[in-house]
Amino acid sequence: MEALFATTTGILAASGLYLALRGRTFPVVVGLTLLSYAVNLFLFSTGGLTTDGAAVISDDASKYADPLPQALVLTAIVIGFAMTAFSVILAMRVRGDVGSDHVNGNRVDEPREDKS
Amino acid sequence: MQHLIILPVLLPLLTGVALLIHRGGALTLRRTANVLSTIALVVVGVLLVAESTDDAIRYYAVGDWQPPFGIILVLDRLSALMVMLTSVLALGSLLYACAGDDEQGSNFHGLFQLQLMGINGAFLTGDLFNLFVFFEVLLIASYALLMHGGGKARTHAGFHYVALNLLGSMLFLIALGILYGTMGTLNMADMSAVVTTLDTADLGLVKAGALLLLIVFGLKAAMLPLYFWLPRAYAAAPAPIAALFAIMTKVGIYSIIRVYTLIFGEQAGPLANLAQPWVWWLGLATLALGAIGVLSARDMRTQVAYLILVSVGTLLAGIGMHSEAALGALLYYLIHTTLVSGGLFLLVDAIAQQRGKAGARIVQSRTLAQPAILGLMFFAGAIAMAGLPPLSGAFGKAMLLQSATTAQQHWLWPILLGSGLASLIALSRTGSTIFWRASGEKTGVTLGPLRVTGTLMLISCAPLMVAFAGPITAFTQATAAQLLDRDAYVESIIARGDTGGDA
Amino acid sequence: MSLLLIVLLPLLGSLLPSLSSNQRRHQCALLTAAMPLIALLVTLRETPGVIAGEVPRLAFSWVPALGLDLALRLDGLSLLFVLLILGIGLLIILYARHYLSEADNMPRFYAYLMLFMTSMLGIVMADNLILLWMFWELTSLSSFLLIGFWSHQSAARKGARMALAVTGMGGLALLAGLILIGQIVGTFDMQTVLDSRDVILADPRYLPALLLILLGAFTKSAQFPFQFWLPQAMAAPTPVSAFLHSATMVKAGVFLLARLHPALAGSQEWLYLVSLTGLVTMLYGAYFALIKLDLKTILAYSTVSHLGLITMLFGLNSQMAVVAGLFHILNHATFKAALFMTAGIVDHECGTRDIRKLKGLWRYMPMTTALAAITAASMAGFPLLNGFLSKEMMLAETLETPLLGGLAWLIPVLATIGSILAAAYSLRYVRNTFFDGKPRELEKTPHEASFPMRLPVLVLAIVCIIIGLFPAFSATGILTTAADAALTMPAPELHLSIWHGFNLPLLMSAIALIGGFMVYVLRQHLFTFHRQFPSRNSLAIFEGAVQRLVRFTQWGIDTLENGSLQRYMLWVVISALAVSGMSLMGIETLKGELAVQKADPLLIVGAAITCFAGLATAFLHRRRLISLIMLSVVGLMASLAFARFSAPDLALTQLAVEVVTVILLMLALFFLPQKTPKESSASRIVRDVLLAAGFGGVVASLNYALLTRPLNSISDYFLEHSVSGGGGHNVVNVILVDFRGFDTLGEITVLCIAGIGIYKLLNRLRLFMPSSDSEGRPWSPDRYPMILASVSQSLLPMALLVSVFIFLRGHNAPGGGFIAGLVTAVALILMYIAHGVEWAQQRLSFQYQPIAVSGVAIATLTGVGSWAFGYPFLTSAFGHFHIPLIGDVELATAMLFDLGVYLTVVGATLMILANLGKVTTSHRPSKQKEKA
Amino acid sequence: MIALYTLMEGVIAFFLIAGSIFALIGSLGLARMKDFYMRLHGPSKISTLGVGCVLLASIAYFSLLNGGPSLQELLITIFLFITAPVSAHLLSKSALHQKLPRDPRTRGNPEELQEDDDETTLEEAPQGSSKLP
Amino acid sequence: MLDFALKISVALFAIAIVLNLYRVAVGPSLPDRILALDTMYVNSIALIVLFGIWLGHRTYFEAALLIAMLGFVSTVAVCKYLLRGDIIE
Repeated sequence: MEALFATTTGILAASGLYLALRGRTFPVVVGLTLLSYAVNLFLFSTGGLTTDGAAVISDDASKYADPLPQALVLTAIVIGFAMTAFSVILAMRVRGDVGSDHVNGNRVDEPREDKS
Repeated sequence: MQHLIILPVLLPLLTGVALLIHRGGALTLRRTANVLSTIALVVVGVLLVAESTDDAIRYYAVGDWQPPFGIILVLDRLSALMVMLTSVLALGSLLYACAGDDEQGSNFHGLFQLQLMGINGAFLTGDLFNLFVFFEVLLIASYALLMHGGGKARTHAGFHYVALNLLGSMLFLIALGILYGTMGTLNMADMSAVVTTLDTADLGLVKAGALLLLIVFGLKAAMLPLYFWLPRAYAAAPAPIAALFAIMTKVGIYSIIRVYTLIFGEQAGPLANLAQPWVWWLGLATLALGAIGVLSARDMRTQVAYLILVSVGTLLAGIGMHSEAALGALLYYLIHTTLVSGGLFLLVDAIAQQRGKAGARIVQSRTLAQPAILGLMFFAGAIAMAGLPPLSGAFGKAMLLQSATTAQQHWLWPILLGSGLASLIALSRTGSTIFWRASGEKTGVTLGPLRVTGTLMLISCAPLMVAFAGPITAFTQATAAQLLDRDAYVESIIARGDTGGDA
Repeated sequence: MSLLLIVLLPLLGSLLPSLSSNQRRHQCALLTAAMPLIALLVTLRETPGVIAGEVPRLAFSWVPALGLDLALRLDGLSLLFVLLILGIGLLIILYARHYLSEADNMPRFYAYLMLFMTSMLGIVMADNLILLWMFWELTSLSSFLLIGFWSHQSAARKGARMALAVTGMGGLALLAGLILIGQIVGTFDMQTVLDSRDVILADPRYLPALLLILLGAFTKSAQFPFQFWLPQAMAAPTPVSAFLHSATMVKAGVFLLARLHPALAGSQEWLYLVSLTGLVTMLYGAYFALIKLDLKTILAYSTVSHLGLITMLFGLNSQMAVVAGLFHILNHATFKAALFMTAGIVDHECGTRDIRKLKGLWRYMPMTTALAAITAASMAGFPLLNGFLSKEMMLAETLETPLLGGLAWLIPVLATIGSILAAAYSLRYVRNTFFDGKPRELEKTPHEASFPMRLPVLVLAIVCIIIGLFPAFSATGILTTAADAALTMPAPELHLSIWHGFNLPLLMSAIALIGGFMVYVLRQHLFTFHRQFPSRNSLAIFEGAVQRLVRFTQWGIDTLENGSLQRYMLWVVISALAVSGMSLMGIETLKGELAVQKADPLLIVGAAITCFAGLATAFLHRRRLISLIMLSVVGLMASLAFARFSAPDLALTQLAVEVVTVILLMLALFFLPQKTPKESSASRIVRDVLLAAGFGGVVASLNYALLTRPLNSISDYFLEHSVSGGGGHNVVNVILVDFRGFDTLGEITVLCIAGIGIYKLLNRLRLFMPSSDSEGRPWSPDRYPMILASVSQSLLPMALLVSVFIFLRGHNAPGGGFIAGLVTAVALILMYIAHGVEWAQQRLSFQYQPIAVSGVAIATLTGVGSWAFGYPFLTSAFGHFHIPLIGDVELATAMLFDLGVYLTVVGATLMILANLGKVTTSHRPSKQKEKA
Repeated sequence: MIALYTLMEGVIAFFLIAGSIFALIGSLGLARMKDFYMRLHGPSKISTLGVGCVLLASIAYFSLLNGGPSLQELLITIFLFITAPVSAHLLSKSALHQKLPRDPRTRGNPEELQEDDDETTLEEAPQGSSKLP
Repeated sequence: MLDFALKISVALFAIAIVLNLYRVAVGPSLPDRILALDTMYVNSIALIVLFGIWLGHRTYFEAALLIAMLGFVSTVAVCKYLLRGDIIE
């Protein structure tokens, strides 16, 4: 199960990164969002995977999932949302100001492969 | 006053909130409120520094949850120093902004205060995840402020800045996950205690986390392969904001110093000082590249941005030298470079306003309206940044040069002195072009009193730091000693922290 | 104390001129002259004592960490220089008063001049190596200002920059050298350094230190091969040249040699480096002085030559040579300053300095001619003048040097040649300018300069004669004391006199004079010989070099920072991969000792779906909407995973955030291209895929390694104290609002700022508004589908009820302010979707920013409230109440805090989405225009 | 008493099985049907029914075997049954708006699709290339 | 008996979700994908409920509730996007 979970996280991270390396604003934003999903899963799993732990404190409950990573991930999710929101609006702004949605402000009508 | 430690976070937060609740409102009112609050912040900073001088390390347990369980704010010499530095820089740039830059867009003053809150929080917190949170606060605020006034260049540079920092935040979270997953704690002092008792099987993981953190901080501090966001963003930002950003790279520097002296310091066994070699070489490279950039700059803003890069390289190299003397020297240099480069950003903007359409570009243009005062300030700022006597830059560099061991001298001396020479040549070219090659009648624009005050306040720190070099260096040396004595730090936080207090 | 006065008075003097205006020039000059005058008097008061052998000193500790003290001394050496600087300085002030034209800003000039004088005095009186270095660099800076004083001339600007670059470089080298010396000796205190010669010479760091220091000295005093900046500095006003190049700036280099002579001299390295450099420079300068055509340039090269002479003397490891060197410093200062001033007068009265145009000026300015003749004769080493004495001493010394061993005879020969050339160019200077026919094509008819302008020259000429006639009486005392300071052992017995009887030096002087005459007569052959060399303008060369350097750096920076975000990200990713991969290699087994739990089929299916959706998001990214849908599948799966691994709060949050994100992205997508054009090259795609795969691999292996390792963390504490300390059964929520409430405070601040920042971004945003969807179909006519409108309206109360429910339950069951806020926000957004902005605006007629901000305010004030009870920020207090149907509810300060969270979330989310909606709506009418 | 429990268990189990089968059929229809208009039927009707059954089962389970009744399941059910038709309606609207091709066997011939019945065929997805706005 | 039934239905729902995913992936048209996504939401609700029955407590029902609500909202949003392009107007 751990291997399965780890693989999933890895694949999500990889896809997110691939998108983040694209040349247009929108895919970059989507990719960073995807990456943040992956990272959240990662961070969550650092407390270990508890399959049937109780969510709330109760006397009959035997084992609990590590609550601290959950709290951290919650914070991370919210911050990630704020950042995504800002960056996507910024992407609109780029389109509005620069006239193209290329991350480097290249014009649309000249699709050039910028060297890197 | 037990709550003093948290004031640098709460004061700006409350002021910012108060300023943001209503979008409209009288401008003068907002300005006065903002300035007053910033002045109060300066006072708090001074008090904190005064309090920290007795070498006791105090902490403030937020929510009365004792470390390592709750979040704590730690006051030692370094954090106090950084907080005060921030407030002074902020005051200068704020005064400048109040001359009109704040009207370019909405909500300037509130965001400004929240930016300060983020920076101060990052300096004060003793909890690694909380550091992440405050990083995000200061980042999002900086995004918003960078966009202040809008414009094509800003939008463009802004997207790069945002995207890169988002990636950085992801890496930060991964590193946090690794460190928590291996050490099971988030309090830095506690980590520093836990790291000594690590199981050898986990060492590799912890190392990965630690080095990832280095990447993150390096990105913030603009270390060599990660600095790319800096020149454009700083050159594009509105002058007061760019001036305030002078502290942003220092946040990265601060974090590197804190984490790699406290958590992965001498005591860390196999992980001891694992970052310093990297920082040393990358710092030297950054220094060299910054010098090249200064020579290559086509306009003044970019030039100052690269000067900041030079100072970052110097600081990183100083960290890499990893000795008490070097640490003390680089702290002195840090104060100097933050304030003066901030002042230069303001000055350059003021000059650009008086040069008609030439703006900040380093080309022949019309005569300035106030050549005397601007020239004087530019001369002083340039000397200080190039590291020539009799101003503060020279002292910092000389101390760094002295503190280098023989092995380090071979690398540090030529590069540091060479970068100084490069800055000297570049700045003399800029100066003679702007003040001497000017021709044609003057533009009507002149510098308002607020702008003069703000700029002068920051630039004049260079001579002041020379006049009071004795006490300041004494303080920084003591700070360095305190930093390297991590046992005292851990003692004063964990020893009392064993019993978790209830609310 | 008086020492401090000597340094500080001129500094004060640099401020005074700015008080007076450019109009009242007399007052300005007087104000300026006052300070150095007082300083001179102070010095003279000290003089007897110093000559008697005592060394007044004072020291304040300044920067212990740097080893820098504010320490001054006034020994013989300093005294000699102080007198020169102040004396000649005063004459210069007088001279400049009448030299400068109305156009020149006199206060500024005097301010610079005084600043320079201060730094010069600082150098010669510094009693601490670092202090000396500070004043050293200060001379470079102030001379930069002086040379560039006529900033409208390109030559002045370039000359100033060049001088600054060269001397600045030397200064930096000097710093390194001095620090080395300081580290060898262990202190920067001058006296200690001077006394510890043996330690220094024995140390392996001696040679590098020596080289660095000599680099500093040679650049400053224009020694070969750094001589090129000095002639270019002639672009400065003549008073500046007269001051800088006779008594001060260039003398700083030789002063340093004299000052450190006790500490550094005596080694073979010193002998060869210094004396040979000096010799070469002497010949080089003399030769070009004979060739050049501009009066000031001639004098400049002669200065270079004489400095070479002095340097050579300091290089020869002999006591007497040092004395001779000091003596020549004194003499050279006097006659060279005078000569420069005569050149200035000629320039001032004739409007040109071109020696080809100037002839027979004696008719017009006999007085000046006489003075020029005397001083030039002194420069040529004519008997009965001071130049003669020191030159003869020099020749005498060259005869005794062991230098070059068997070829030692070469030295005196070369020295004699140097003197021959000196005599020749002196003769040329005088004859071609003042005699030899009538002047041609002068702008104005020259006439005698005003008396105050000639006065300084007169004074100096008299000094030349006095020293020349009565050396023993006038110079011995000061020279001996100076030599004492510059030598380790007391100076040798010194009898200066005109007549030592017939001896070899006398013969050599005679040869020099006669030979000089011959060379002058035959100079045309020399010129023809010289013409076959291409003429090089060092200024152009230097500028060109700098230009090339700048262009090169620009090329480098532009290629490195090509403005491509992909490359920047690439670097970040690569570095991250490098460090983490490197560390992972250090681990022998990835798997920890924890037993692996077995995966049930449901999980496998879930994982498969997630991976598939993730990959699909990446590979369908060119069709953006589809990629978006895939993203939401991933989000859904992630939240299911959280639910599966017993983290209900996360499941809820993830779900809500995911939906809001998707809506937001769709809103934005409407204004962006619907498709990504295919523009990445195959190679680029391969590269990125590989990178991404590597990154994923690293993340996966890290994750696996962590999952299979045991962890004892601090969170047991939270489980224990959640109910007792935090008063809530939902540990996660208690952590959020209580244990780590500070994080949450920061988090909602971030959210709030994001909302405000987005508001800033949207303001005055010009949007591309498509009038048809990506297939070119016009949009469907009905804006608000009726069924949707009615149903959603009926759903609203239910949704709000749910959110309240979740909010109240939050502390003890999954839920809490954040999720509740998102639910409310989504429900309201549904209203916007179904009914449009106008409708919603009418019913929800409140601003969102205040809501969001007040949320943060409430949260903060809740925290501050606990101060009232003497607790730290955010300390919570609580009590339990039972509410039917909802259950046991905890009313606590934490609840208030959670309310703040709730408000912030609602406010910020709506601020983002609704503002975006408003923007689009406001743009609708202008759509046709934008299409056109 | 035991009997009641076993009986209830049986009922719950029945609901569960039935529900899941319904849902499966619905999704099967979604996957297998020829054109959008046919596919729409499966999920919008049958899947909802299936989930409804499961919710009934859970209501029964929790109210009888495990503590008192609660309002979540009820809310969920209400939500589902209100929203499913709406989303189906909107989907079909958008489908008609996009003039999705329809299989000849699909009954009814709405005017939205009449004019260009023959242009688009099943093969090409309505996500062709187009100029950027 | 109950456990057995639970297992069966979980399996069936899992298959159903896989089928939905297939439709999401292949399309062909956007409405198809959206419809499939919507169905996926619905089925996952059922899954969560089953999970709750299996665990024997209601902790996760809020999640199901939210899926029901938010799934609907997002479906509506996408449809609005297809119809009008501008979701909030």
